[in-house]
Amino acid sequence: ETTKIDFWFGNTGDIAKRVQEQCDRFNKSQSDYEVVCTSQGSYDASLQNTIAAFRAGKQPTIAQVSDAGTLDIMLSGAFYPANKLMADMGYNVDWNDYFSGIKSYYATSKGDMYSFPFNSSTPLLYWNKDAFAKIGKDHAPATWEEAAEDFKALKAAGYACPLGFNISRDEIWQYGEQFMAVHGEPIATKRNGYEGLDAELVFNKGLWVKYIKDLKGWYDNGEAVLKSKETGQTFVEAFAAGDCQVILTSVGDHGNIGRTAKPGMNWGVAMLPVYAGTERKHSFVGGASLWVLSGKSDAEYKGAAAFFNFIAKPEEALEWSTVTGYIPVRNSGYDYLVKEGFYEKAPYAGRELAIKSLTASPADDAKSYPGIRLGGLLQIRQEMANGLQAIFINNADVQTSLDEAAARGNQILRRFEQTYKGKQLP
Amino acid sequence: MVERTPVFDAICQAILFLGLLIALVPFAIVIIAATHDIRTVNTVPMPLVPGRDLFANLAEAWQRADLGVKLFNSVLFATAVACGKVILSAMAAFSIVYFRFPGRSALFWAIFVTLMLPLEVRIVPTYAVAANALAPFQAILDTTGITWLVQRVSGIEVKLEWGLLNSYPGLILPLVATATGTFLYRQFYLTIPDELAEAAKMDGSGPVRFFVDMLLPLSRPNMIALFTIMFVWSWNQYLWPLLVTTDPKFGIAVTELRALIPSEFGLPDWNVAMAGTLIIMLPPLIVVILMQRWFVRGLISTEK
Amino acid sequence: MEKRATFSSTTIGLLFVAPMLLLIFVFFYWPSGQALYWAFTLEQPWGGGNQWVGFQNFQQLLADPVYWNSVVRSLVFALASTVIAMGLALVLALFTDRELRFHRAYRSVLVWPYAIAAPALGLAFRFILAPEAGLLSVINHLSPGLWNPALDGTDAMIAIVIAFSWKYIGYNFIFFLSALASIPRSLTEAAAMDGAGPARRILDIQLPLLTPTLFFLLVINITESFQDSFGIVDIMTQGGPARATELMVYKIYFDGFKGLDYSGAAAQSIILMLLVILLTVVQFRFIERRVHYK
Amino acid sequence: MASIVIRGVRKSYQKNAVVHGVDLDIASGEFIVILGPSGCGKSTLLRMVAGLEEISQGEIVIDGNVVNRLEPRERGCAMVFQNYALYPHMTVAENIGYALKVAGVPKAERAARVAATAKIVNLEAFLDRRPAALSGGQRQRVAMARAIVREPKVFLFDEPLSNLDAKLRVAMRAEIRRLHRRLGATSIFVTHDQVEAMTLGDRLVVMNAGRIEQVGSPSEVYRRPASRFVASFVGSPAMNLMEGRIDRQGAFVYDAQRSIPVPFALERRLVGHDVTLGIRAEAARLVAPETPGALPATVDFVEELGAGRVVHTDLDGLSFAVAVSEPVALEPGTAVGIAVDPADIHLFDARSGIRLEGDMSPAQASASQN
Amino acid sequence: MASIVIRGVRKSYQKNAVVHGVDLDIASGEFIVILGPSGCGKSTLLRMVAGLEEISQGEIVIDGNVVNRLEPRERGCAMVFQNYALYPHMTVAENIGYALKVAGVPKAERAARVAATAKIVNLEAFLDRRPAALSGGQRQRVAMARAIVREPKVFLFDEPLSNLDAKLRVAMRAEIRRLHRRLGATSIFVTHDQVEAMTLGDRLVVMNAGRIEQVGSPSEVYRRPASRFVASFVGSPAMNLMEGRIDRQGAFVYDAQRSIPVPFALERRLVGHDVTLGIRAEAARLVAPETPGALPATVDFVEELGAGRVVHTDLDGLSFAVAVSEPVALEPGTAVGIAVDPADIHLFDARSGIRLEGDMSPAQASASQN
Ligand SMILES: Nc1ncnc2c1ncn2[C@@H]1O[C@H](COP(=O)(O)OP(=O)(O)OP(=O)(O)O)[C@@H](O)[C@H]1O
Ligand SMILES: Nc1ncnc2c1ncn2[C@@H]1O[C@H](COP(=O)(O)OP(=O)(O)OP(=O)(O)O)[C@@H](O)[C@H]1O
Ligand SMILES: O=P(O)(O)OC[C@H](O)CO
Ligand SMILES: [Mg+2]
Ligand SMILES: [Mg+2]
Repeated sequence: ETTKIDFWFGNTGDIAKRVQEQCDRFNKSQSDYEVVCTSQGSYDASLQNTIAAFRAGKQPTIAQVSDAGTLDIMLSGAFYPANKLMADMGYNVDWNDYFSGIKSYYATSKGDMYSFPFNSSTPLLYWNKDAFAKIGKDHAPATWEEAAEDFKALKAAGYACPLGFNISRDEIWQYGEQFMAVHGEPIATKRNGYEGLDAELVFNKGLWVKYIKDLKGWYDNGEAVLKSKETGQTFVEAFAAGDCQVILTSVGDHGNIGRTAKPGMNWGVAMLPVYAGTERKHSFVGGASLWVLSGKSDAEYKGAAAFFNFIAKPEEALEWSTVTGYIPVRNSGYDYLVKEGFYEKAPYAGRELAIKSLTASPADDAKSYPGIRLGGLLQIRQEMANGLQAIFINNADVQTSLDEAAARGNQILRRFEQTYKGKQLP
Repeated sequence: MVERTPVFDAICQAILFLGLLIALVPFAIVIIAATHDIRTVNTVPMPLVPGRDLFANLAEAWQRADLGVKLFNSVLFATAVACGKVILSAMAAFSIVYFRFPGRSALFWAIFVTLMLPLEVRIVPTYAVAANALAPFQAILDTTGITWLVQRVSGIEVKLEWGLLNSYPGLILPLVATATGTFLYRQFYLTIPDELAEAAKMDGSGPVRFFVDMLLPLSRPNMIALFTIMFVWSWNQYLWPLLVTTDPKFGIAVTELRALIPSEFGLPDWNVAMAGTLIIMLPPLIVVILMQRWFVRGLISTEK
Repeated sequence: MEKRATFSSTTIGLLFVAPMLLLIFVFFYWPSGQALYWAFTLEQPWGGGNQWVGFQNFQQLLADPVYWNSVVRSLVFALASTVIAMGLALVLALFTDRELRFHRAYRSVLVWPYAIAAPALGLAFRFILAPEAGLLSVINHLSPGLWNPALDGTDAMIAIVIAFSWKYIGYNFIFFLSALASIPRSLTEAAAMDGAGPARRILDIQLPLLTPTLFFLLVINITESFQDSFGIVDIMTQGGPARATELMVYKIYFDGFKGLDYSGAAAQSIILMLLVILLTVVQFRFIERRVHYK
Repeated sequence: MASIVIRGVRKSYQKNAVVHGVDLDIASGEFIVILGPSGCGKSTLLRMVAGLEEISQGEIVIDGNVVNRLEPRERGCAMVFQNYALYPHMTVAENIGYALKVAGVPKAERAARVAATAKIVNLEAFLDRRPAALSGGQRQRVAMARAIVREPKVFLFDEPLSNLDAKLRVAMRAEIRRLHRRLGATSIFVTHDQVEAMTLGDRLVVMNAGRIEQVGSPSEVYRRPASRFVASFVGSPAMNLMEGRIDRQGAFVYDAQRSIPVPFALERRLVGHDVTLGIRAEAARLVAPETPGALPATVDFVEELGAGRVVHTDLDGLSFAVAVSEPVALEPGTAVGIAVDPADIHLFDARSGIRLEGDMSPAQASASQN
Repeated sequence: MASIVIRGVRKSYQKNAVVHGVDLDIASGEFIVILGPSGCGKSTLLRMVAGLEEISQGEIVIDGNVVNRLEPRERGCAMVFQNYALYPHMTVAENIGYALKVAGVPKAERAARVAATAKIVNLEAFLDRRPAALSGGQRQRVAMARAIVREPKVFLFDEPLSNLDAKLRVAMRAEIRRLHRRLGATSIFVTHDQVEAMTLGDRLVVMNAGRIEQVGSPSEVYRRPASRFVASFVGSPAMNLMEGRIDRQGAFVYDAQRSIPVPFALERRLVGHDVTLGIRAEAARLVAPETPGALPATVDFVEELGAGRVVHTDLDGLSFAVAVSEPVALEPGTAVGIAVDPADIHLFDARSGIRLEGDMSPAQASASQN
C-alpha cells in the first residue's frame, strides 16, 4: 500500500517539468510512497493556496515557499521543522553540510534549519568577453570603480548598453539586497531582522545610497540602460542578444543565456563586484525552500522525509544542476559535481562562482549578515523599487527617495510586528 | 429594405476591417510565436515571418501539459459554469422582474453586490467554505445555540459536512455565484412587451410555464451572448480551479497553460507556451464561432 | 421600470431566486464577510490569530497620499477604458449589425479578444507596445521618445487602458450585437420612411432602444475596470513606472495575495467596494432614468 | 356558461381616470357587444375582466365569485388582443395550440383541435410559419384562433376582425355566431364596426369617455338612442342632428324662419326648451323642392356606396344627409326638398344630451344624467 | 405631384411567391385604393413602392425615375404602417415630428405643424404620452399623423383606419380627402372597408392572390365586376352567385327544374356554356311567393343593420341574400318569392371566372385570363 503525499510548488515552464521528473524518479525509486507534485502557477499562488488549504485543514504535506514568505511561515507554527522531522523519522542529516549562505538564510537565529533549501541560486555578474576584448580587457570588473571605467570604455567603444539593468520589484534582489549582502551592509537593524520583529530599515543610510547615485550617474551618461519587459527586451535577453555587455542576474539564468545567446558570442560570469576597500561577504541565497506542514499523518511525514532524503543525494544534485540553472546546496553535492567534472564542461563552467559567492565569508562571521528576516519583504521590495523608479524615471533626489522608501517600508514592518504581537522569532 | 449607401458602407467596411485587424494582431503574434524555435522567439524584435517549429511546439506543449484529459475537463467545467450561470441568472432575474414581493429590489442589490469583490480578494475564506460547503450553516447553528440544544435533547452532535475540494461541484458552484447574468437578464426582461406575458397568462400559463415557454426562447440572443462570454470567462479561470483541484484527474487546461509559462529562471521557451496557448484558445474560439451562427435577429416583433 | 404584467405568487418568486441566493450566500457573502472582518483586525495569514484594531487599517490608508493617488488613478482608468471599450464595441456592433458583406466574419472575430488568456495577452501586448521594438515603435520613428511606457507614466497608463479595452471590446461587442438583434426591424423601417439615413437611424432609433444594454454594459464595464484590471497591471507594468499604474485593485491584489497582508487588503477592498457601489448607485439613480425599456 | 357582473368598476392610470364607474350585468351565455369611440376605455374594461389590469375600484363577479384578486388563468376567459400579442418565437400552430399545451391536452388531440381551428380562420396553409412572416390580417386570425381553440367559458374579443376584409369578416362573423351557439360561452366583443355591432350581439353596450351611455338590443339602440351621443355614434351615416328650440306651436325651430313640426313635443311639455333634434339619413326622403312640408335644401354631393348612396345636402347652412337606395343623378347645387315623417324624429335635451321621451320633463332628464 | 408606374413587379419570400406580376399606372395626384383579401399582397406591394422590400422582379417608376435601387428616404413617400411601428421611446409629439426633425425643420415650425396635425387626428390631449400609454385607435392615429405631417409627394396608407370607430373614421376619411385636395399628393390607400374603398378612391384596384383582378372607378367595379372574384369580394353583403348552365332558351339553369331567363344570353352566344350567375342582394326584391317569374325561396333569417336589413333566404339549397330597406317581419321558414330584373344579372365564365359581356365568347374569355 503506497502512501500519497502532496507537494505543491510554484515553478512553471521547463522548471516545473524538471520538478515533475524529479518526483517521478523518486516514485520509481521505491514503492512505499507516491509524491504528487503540482505546479501552482507561481510562488505567490503556491503560497496562497497552501495557506488557504492549511486554514481549511486540507494542506499538502510539502509546500515550496519562496525566500520572501519565509518569515510568515516561521511565525505561523503551521509546519513541522525540517530538522525535527528528519530526526523523528530516523534520518541523520549533517546540517552543516549546507553552504553557509544558504543555511543561515533558512535557519533560525539559533541555527536550526526549519526548511529544506530546494531550488537555490545567487546572482553573478555576466560579461561579454568579446566586448571587453574590444576595450582591451580579458577579465570582468571586480570592483564597482573598475566597472565604472569599463562602462565608460565600452560606451566609448560604441556599445549602446554597457550595463543593462532594471529597477522593478523583482530586481531589488540583485541590485539591492545582494549588494548589501556582499558589502556586509545591513538592510535593517537587528541583524536584518533576525533578532527581533522590531527591526528598522536602514538601507537608506549606508553604502547603497552611493551605489544608487553611481548607477544613476551611469544611467544619465548612457552607460547603464534600462532594459525590461516594458521596453520590449529584458536585460537578460539584451545580454544574450549581445546588446548589453554586462548584467547582474541569477546563476539560474546561466543555462538560458547559454541556450539563447547569439551564436558565437563569448561570455563569462564573475562574482558581484564590490566597492574598493570593502571586504567581500557571502551573498544571499535566492529561490525557495521546502516546508513540511503540520497536521499530517506519520506515514505522510515518513514519505516526506524519504523524499527529502532522496533529493539530497549527490546524484540528484548533479541531475538538478544539469537540467536547471540552480546550484547544489550542500558541500557534498558540490564536491560530487566537481568530481564528476561538471564545472569543466562548456555550458556549466562558471557556475561554481555562485558557490564561491555564497561561501565568501563563513556563516559565523559577525560582520556578514545571515540573510533577511523581514515581514512583508515583498512589499518592502516594492517600496524600494518605487523609490528607485522615482529616482531613475522622475529624477527624484536619491537620498530623499530612499528615505521615503525606508519610511514606508518601516510602516510595513510595524504593521507586521503588530500582527504578530507577542510572538517570538525562533 | 433597399439600402444604397456606398459611402457609408465603405466607411463601415473600413472601420470593421480595421477592427478585425486590431482584434487579430495579438492572435497573429501568438501564432507566429508558436512557430519559432526558442532562440528566434527570444530575439528582439521577434521576426514576424513564421518559423517552422509549429508542430514540434504543439506536440511539446500537448505532451507536457497532458492536454488530452485537461481539455476535456475544461470543456466540461466551462460548459457547466456557463450553463449554470445562464440558467440560474435567468431564474433569479425572472423573480426580480416578474414578481412583486417585498424586498425584491433588496434581493437584486444583494445579488448585484457580488460583482464588487473579486474572487482573488476572498479566496482564502472561500476555499474554507469549499472544503465544507455546509460550514456556514454549521456556524449559524452553533452560534444560535441550536447545535447545543439538539445535542442536549437528542444526544446527537450536529455536524454538517459537504466537502467540495477535488470535485466538479467545487470547481463549478463558486464561479456560478455572481451577478453579471442576473443583471443582463433583468435588463432584457424589462424590454419584453407586457402583452406577451398577458397573452400567456390568458392562455393559462403560470409563472413557471411562462418562464420556460416564453422568456427562455425569447432571450435566446442574450442567452447565447451570455453563454459565450461565460464559457470563455470560465475557460480562462485558473486561480480557483488550481486551488480546489489538487487531483490531476480534475485539472483543467488553463492551469496547465500557466504551468507552461516560463518561470523566472527557467528556460524562456515562449514558443512552447504560445503553442499551448494556441491549443487552449481553440475551444473558446470554436464556441464563439458556433454561437454566432445561432444569433437570430429580431425574435421580438419583426413586424410589418 | 415596473412591469405591468407580473405574477403574484411570492413562493414561486422566491423559489426562482433561491438557488442563486443560496450560492451567493455560501460562496460570496459568508467568505466575504470573513474577509471583511479582517479589515478591522490584523490577521495572521496562516490563521494563527488576529488583533482587533478597529479602524486603524482604514486610518492608515486614508492618511496616505499615495493611496489617494491610486484612487484617482483607478477612476481615470475606469473612465478611460469604459469609454474606449464601449465606444469602439458599439461602433463595431452597429456596423456589423448592418449585415454588410463579411458580417459573419466580423461577428465571430470581434468577440475573440475576450477569449485570449492573460499570459498570451501580456506577451502579445508586450510585442505590440514595446517602445523600441514593438509595433507601436513606429511612433518613435516619427518622433523619438514620444512613446515609452517603460519610462513614462502616462504612456504606461495608456498601455494598460489599451490592453484592457482591447479585451473588453469583445465582451461589449457580443452584448451589443445581441441587443441590436432584438430591435424590431419595423422601427428602423419607419425611420427610413421618415427620411432618416443609416447614421441618423443609429442615433435616433437604435441607440435609444439600446439603452438597456448600454446601461448594463456601463455598469459592468465600470465595475470590471475596477475589479478585473489587476491581472493586466501585474503582467504589463506591475504598477510602475513609479506607481503610475498602481490601481486600487492591483494594490489589493499585491498586498493581500503576494504580500500576505490580509487585513490591509481587506480594508482596501472595503473602500474599493464602497466606491464601486457608490458609483453603481449613482448610475442607477441618475442614468437609468434615461433608459428606455419599452 | 358564466354570468359576469361588473359593479362600479373604475380605473385610473396614475392620475388619469379612464373608466369612471361601469355597471353591467351579463347573463350567462349572452353575447355582448361594446361599441364606443377610440380611447373610451373599451380595452381597459375588457382587460379588467380578463384580470390583466388591476381594478382601481369596484368589483367584477364571474359566475358568482368576485374575481378582483384572481389571476387571469383562474378566471377561465380567453381573449383576443387588439394588437394580437402573438408569441413571436412560435409557429402559428404553436401559437394556437399553446393554451391547450398548458392545459395538458394530449398531443394528438391538440393537433386535431389546432387544425380544426385553423380551418375556421382560414389559416391551414400557414400553420408552420412564424408570425413575422404573416400579413396583418393573418396575424389577427391567429389571435382569433388562439382564443377559439380553447372553448372557454368566457370569450373576450378586442376588435378581433378589424384587419380582415369584408368577405372574410362576414365569414368570421358567421363563424363566431355558430361558435357561440355551439359553446354558449358568455362573450364580450369590442368592435368599431357598425354592422358587427348590429348583427352579432344580443345586447349592445355603448360607451363614451369611460362611462356606459346605453345598454340595449341593437335595434333598440338604433331606434331609440338614449342620448345624443349614442344617436350620433350608432348608425352610418351618422344621424343628422340639429340644435334648436321648441316653440309654442310645438314645432322645432332651428333657424329664424324655418321649423319642423314635432307633434309629440306639446304632449311632452317641451315648449320653450332647447333641444337637439335628430333624424336618421334613411328616415328622410328626397322630394321635389316645392313639396309642402318639405324642408328646402340644396345638394352638396352624392356619396356612392355601391349598394346605396348618400346624398349630402345643405339645409340652410347645416349639412344634412339623406340615404337613397335608387340610383340618382343629382348635380351639386340642385335644389331638393327633404321630407321627414314626424314619427322618425328623435329629441334630446340640449344641455344633458339625454333622450326626451314619454312624460319626462327636461329637468328630470338633466337630473338623471348626473 | 408624382406619377407611379408599377411594371411587372413580383415578390417572393424565399420560395413563396406572394406577388405575381403587378402592372399599374398611377397618375400624378391620383388617389388609388387597393382592396383585396387578407394576405393577397397589398402590404407587400405598398412596401415595395416605399422601398422597404426588395423588388424580386419588375420595376417601379416614380416620377419617371426607376426607384428599384433607391432608398426609402430618396423616394419621397410617407407611409402609415399597418402595425403602426411607432417609436416606443418617443412621445406622441416626437413621433409625429420625427420626420420633420430629420428634415431639419426649425423647432418652432415643427411644433406648430405637429400641433396642427395632432388636431386633425384628434390627439391634442396626448402629445406628451408614450405610445405604450395609448389605446389601439390612438396609436393608429399617431401613425396616421406621422405620415400626414410630412406633406410628401406620395402617400402610402396601409389600412390606416381599421382601428377607428365609425364616426372617427368618417371624419378621418373627410380629412384625408381634404388633405388630398390640398396637397394633391399621389396616394395609395389599402383598406378592407367597402365604404372607404367606394368613397375615397379615384380608382379602385382589386387584388387577389398577388394579382390585380380589376382596376376601375368604384362604381364601375361595383357595377361591372370584371371577374367572379371581384363580384364576390366587392359589395356587402356579397353578391349572390349561382353555378349553372345556359339552356337553349337562353335561360340560366341552376337546378334540374328551375331556371332564370337571361335575355342577353342568346345574343351573346352562350348557349350550352357553364356560367356563374351573379345578382346583388339589393338588385333582388322580395315578392309574394306566387308572383309569376319570381324564384320561390324560404326565409332563413333576417339580419338587422339598423339602416337596412338583409333577408337571407334558402333558394333550393343555395343561400341567397336580399337587401330590404323597409322593416319587415319575416319569420324563418316563411315562403317568399325573389324577383330579379334581368338587367341586374351578371354572368361569369364558370372556368375562368371572367365576366361575360358584349360579344365575347367564353373561349375568348378563358384565353384572356391567362
Ligand atoms: N416574411 C415573409 N415570409 C414569407 N411569407 C410572407 C412574409 N411576409 C408576408 N408573407 C406572405 O405574403 C403574403 C402577402 O402578405 P401581405 O402582408 O402583403 O398581405 P396583405 O395583403 O397586406 O394582407 P392583410 O390584409 O392581411 O394585411 C401573405 O400570404 C403572407 O403570409
Ligand atoms: N398605460 C396607460 N397610461 C395612461 N393612460 C392610458 C394607458 N393605457 C391606456 N390609457 C388611456 O386610457 C384610455 C382608454 O384606453 P383603452 O385602451 O381602453 O381605449 P379603447 O376604448 O380600447 O380605445 P381603442 O378603440 O382606440 O382601442 C385612452 O384614452 C388611453 O389613452
Ligand atoms: O528566481 P529564484 O528562484 O532564483 O529566486 C529569486 C528571488 O528569490 C526572487 O524573490
Ligand atoms: Mg382598444
Ligand atoms: Mg397588410
